[in-house]
Amino acid sequence: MSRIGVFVCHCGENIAATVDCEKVAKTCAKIPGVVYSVDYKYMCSDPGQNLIREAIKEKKLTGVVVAACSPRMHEPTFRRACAEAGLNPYLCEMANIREQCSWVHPKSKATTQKAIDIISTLVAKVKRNRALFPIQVPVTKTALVIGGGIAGIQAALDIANSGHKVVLVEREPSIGGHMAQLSETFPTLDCSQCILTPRMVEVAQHPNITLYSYSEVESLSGFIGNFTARIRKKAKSIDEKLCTGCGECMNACPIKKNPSEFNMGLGTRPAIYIPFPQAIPNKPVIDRERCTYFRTGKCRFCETKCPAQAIRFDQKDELIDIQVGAVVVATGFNVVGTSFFPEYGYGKYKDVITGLQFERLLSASGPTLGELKRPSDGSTPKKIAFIACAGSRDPAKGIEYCSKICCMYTAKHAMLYKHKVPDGDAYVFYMDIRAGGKGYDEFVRRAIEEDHVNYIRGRVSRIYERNGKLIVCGADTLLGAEPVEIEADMVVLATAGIANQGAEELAQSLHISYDHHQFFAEAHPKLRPVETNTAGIFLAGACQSPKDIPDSVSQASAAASKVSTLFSQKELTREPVVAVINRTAPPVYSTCVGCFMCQSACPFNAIEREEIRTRDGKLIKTVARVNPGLCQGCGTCVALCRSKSIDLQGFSNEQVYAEVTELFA
Amino acid sequence: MVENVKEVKSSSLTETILQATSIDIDRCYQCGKCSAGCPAATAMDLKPSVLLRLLQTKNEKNDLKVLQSYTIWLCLSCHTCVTRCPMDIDLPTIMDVLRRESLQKKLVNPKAKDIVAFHSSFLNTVKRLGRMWEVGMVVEYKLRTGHFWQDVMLAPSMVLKGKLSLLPPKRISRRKLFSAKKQKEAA
Amino acid sequence: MKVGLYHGCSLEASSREYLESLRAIAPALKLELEEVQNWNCCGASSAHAMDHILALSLPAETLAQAEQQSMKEVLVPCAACYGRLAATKAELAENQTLKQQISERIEMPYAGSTEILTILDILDKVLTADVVKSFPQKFSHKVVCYYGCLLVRPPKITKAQRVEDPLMMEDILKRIGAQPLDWGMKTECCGASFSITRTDLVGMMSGKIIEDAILRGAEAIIVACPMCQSNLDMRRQAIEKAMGKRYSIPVLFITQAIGLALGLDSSALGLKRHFVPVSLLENQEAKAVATGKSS
Amino acid sequence: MENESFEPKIVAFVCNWCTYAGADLTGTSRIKYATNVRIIRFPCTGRIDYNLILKAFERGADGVIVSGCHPNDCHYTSGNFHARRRWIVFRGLLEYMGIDPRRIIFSWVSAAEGAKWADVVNRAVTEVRQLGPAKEFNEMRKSQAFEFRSV
Repeated sequence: MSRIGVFVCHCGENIAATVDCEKVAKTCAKIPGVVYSVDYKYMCSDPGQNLIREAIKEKKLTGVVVAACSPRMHEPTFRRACAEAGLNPYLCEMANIREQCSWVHPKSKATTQKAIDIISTLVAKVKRNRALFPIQVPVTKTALVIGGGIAGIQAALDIANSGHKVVLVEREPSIGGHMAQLSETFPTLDCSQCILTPRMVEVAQHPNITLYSYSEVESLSGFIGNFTARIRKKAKSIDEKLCTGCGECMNACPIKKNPSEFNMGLGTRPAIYIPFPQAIPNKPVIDRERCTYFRTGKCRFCETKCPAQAIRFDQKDELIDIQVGAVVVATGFNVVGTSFFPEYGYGKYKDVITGLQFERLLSASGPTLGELKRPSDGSTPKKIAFIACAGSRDPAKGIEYCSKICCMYTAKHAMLYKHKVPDGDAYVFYMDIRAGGKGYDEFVRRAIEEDHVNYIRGRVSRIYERNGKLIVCGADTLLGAEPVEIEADMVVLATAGIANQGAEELAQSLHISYDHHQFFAEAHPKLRPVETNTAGIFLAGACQSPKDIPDSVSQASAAASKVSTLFSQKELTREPVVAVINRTAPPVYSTCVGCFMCQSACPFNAIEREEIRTRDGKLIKTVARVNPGLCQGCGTCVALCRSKSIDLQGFSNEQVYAEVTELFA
Repeated sequence: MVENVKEVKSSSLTETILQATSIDIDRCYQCGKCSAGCPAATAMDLKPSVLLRLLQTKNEKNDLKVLQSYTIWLCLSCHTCVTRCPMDIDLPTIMDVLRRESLQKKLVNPKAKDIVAFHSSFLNTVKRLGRMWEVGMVVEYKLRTGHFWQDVMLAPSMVLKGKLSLLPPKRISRRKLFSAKKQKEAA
Repeated sequence: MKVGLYHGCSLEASSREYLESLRAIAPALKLELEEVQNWNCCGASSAHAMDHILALSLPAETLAQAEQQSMKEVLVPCAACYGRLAATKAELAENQTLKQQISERIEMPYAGSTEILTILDILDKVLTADVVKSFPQKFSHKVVCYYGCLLVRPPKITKAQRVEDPLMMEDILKRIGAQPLDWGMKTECCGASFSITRTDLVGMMSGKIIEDAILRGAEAIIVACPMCQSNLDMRRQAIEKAMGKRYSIPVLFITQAIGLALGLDSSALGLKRHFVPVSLLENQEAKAVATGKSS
Repeated sequence: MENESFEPKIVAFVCNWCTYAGADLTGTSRIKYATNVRIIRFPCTGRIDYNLILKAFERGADGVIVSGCHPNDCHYTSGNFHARRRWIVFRGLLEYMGIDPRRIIFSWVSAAEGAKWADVVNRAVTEVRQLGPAKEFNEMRKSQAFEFRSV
């Protein structure tokens, strides 16, 4: 006979404001099998948990239902409390009467009734719960870091420095990411490359780090502690062991006028190239789409010039499988093209550029060697306009969210412009200045007060070209929205930060969640900001949402510490929510008829064949068997099984049918 | 059972607009792009974004300012604002509602009386003839406004160039289309 | 190609050269135009400012009439009429109650089945390479294409692909040998309905447009809207007053430009009706005169 | 059309990773929706045995919502595809049995779509309210002395 305890939490006013908790507790006391029912202000507090522990002992409870917040929030808390009182933790269930009841309905009888209904279904379920025991699995103490920007570099170095092996995979020919493209960084104006390149070198030289550049993660299988990653090493068309990085091949290449990705199309590079001088690894790759040999079958100039004879035209992509215990995803962001902003003429007018292009124009390693020249005629812009929110906060045509970094980098751009062209005029068109952060607001004020950048509050309606000038039509909303027209020499658009290309596909192959902007989703927006919903996979940097450098670095270190915590354990315990095949006494052995529909449906290859034999080895029957180490507990096999011989622990047929039946009792 | 999330003071103009067009003025975040691009903005007493801000206050005095403004009559319905508006707020349609409200409540800005006279003369001509007849309309407009000498120099050359026809077009009355308006005015 | 035609009021009066030129070029383009019978004014630009139901009823009646003549497509050369008809069709398609109400008001069934075409839609279809081959000459002038508002905006109704920088007119004009220039005022508003009430504003707004056209070295401004044409052409006095300059650049309907390529004479195209003399036509050497030298 | 005051009973079978989390987000965002729905949590839509839907109707549900991760976003890779495939077959069976398939609302709600969950519920309530109380199953049972067994 079940002896169930029901514990109704007020959550301060969060539940009690719309649900009559006292009435709920009283009503639930009458449910058959419930021997104890009580309400309390904060069930998750220590006295609240004590209430549960005491009741388990005194009332000899065989099951507990805590009616409070979402199980995604506090299930571990209450299960631990039960375990402390000697009750198997899997005999505790949570009734979600906050997120899915009190917060979404007004104060009413219907809301209270709904809370009672939710609890009674879980009472029905918990009566049929069985004691379960966590599963132990080993941990592979190697981490996979995807993405070699500042976040990936930081995460890789932190993990490697704590003594674990790291495999760092970077899609581009060099690590460094967007930070390598920046000129100077806010709010201190230190040179981006000067602070980044030492870290890049450290990655290359670290004994614990294996770097796969020009490579991508194709797939990931397995589970926390035991992943298998397949990495595609794209053909670089050179033998890395022989190549010395002397650069003779690049000089020899006749196809030099390819737009440089690193310079955002403002400079050129040969078809065999190193993206930038400080690249890591500092060895070239052949861009097969641009290379004359790959296009026409003739040329091979680079091969003749290579003193190390390292050119390999016949090289093929290589697939490598590696075993890892944890994954840090740090694939970064991209800036949006402004083709959906035709009124700003990006793409039509050469002197309308993006913020990232402006970084390259300012950078000492950029196409103009740090001299500020307009792309159209090479002259120095005497009047420049910066447009914030070009694409961000625009649900109609762009993206609805705030890209977070633009206010700061726009202030930096305007400031750097004034430093390069002291007699020039800089205008910033903005909607709001969002400069929360240490020293950030002071930085913006400095741009306005010391460098006399003209900030105009109002969005620009359009830009057109006239007599070599760009006419910027804006309005000053602080002056009654009076129209403002600026004849600028150059316009810089603070384009929106968006998810990197391929983010959605990557999320799908890693089985992690992402939002509708293709940014990867954290497990909890506040309390688990670097974890994903998939155990063992962590996030760092702007792949989660647009972020500046300090935020990316802190998140990367946080993710690295999560990985180190994971690797500090000898074995991992896993939730025992796994499928099992029923076994009965001979002569039936199991109701499983061996159709193996389950095997073909299982996404994790967790279903094996088991041969039941007599003592002298004669085969009686072949049935399915679930490998609990591989089973992830989705239950697809359960719904599919024709003879109902397979069941899912924690969500058994008996349990879920009882829930449905109870709901309409 | 589903709660109405949006609560607007029922008497405010914002509510009138919401009811008539389902455009939610509160979506405007005052970026000023409409004012920046409006070809008539320089002549307006309230720039378009300021007008929206006044409506957002849901304040009677501000509603009055809006209905008495010259702006609502200066909107050319060129649709530049809504084409570029990041929040997709259909200002020309809002202006249509405001003009009708202003007329109904007899709050038309004195500077706009010519424009209202033009619209009335235009619609009267269409009502009588079903089609436009410039001469008829302009005569009525001049009678309404007293601008007898305006464009007098233009008229003879227009006639010469065959651009003005002194006789009205074949009459095809469209009075029935106007009936509702009449009823409304009578009420 | 046979197509319905609703030309509206302006094309019978102040912009009759638009209709004349359209009719003049139609045979060469194998375009058969069947007029909508018993049509009425579309209500632009006053009805929507004063009375919502009226603003829908006027275009709906014309569209219902076209349906009665079983027209699948109707050409609306006037951009203002096009704007009203298309907006009405879109609004009634979304709101069945309103559709019913309007249908009762106009005492005619209204289905909303007629396709509404602009002059650019039609020209794009009929002005094929084959057709152009037979043209006696080329319209080889540097021009700017002026779209104004209603051919492109609001994009939800016009379905314009490049609302800020449309190229349909340029594409058509290139076929007859013109050299369309890029410029900054393609879709700025000319002041449209203020022609009579705020002539000063029209002078300023249209002035900016003309000024930019001259700056780019255009010999003519090509339009497809009677309101734009009359503001830019007839209101030249107000424009010159506003800008403090004199301009002699002519403003042609796109149909007139095609007519010139067809070698049609100026009276057939109604060029004589313009206030600013169209000096491009007979005399190719006279080009310079048109390019904004003060006269 | 049944009267407006009819309050349909609706049960929602949702997956733990997407829709359950999405419904939590609806709460965290304080978006309001109809109280008629009761959520039952499953690890994955792939786990949902469609006999459960019949069970729900047998016990008196007026409508059923089945909701999980968007295609390709399944936490378990492909559970939602199995659910969808089964649903296509099951739908035919329902029609054969005389149960209006509009009583079952199949949707994808991700962990980020709090507002969408409220919308799915509200729409389901409105639609099922229009369909009126579900009597089909019990009438069929009475006429054919049929009892649905599952466990």
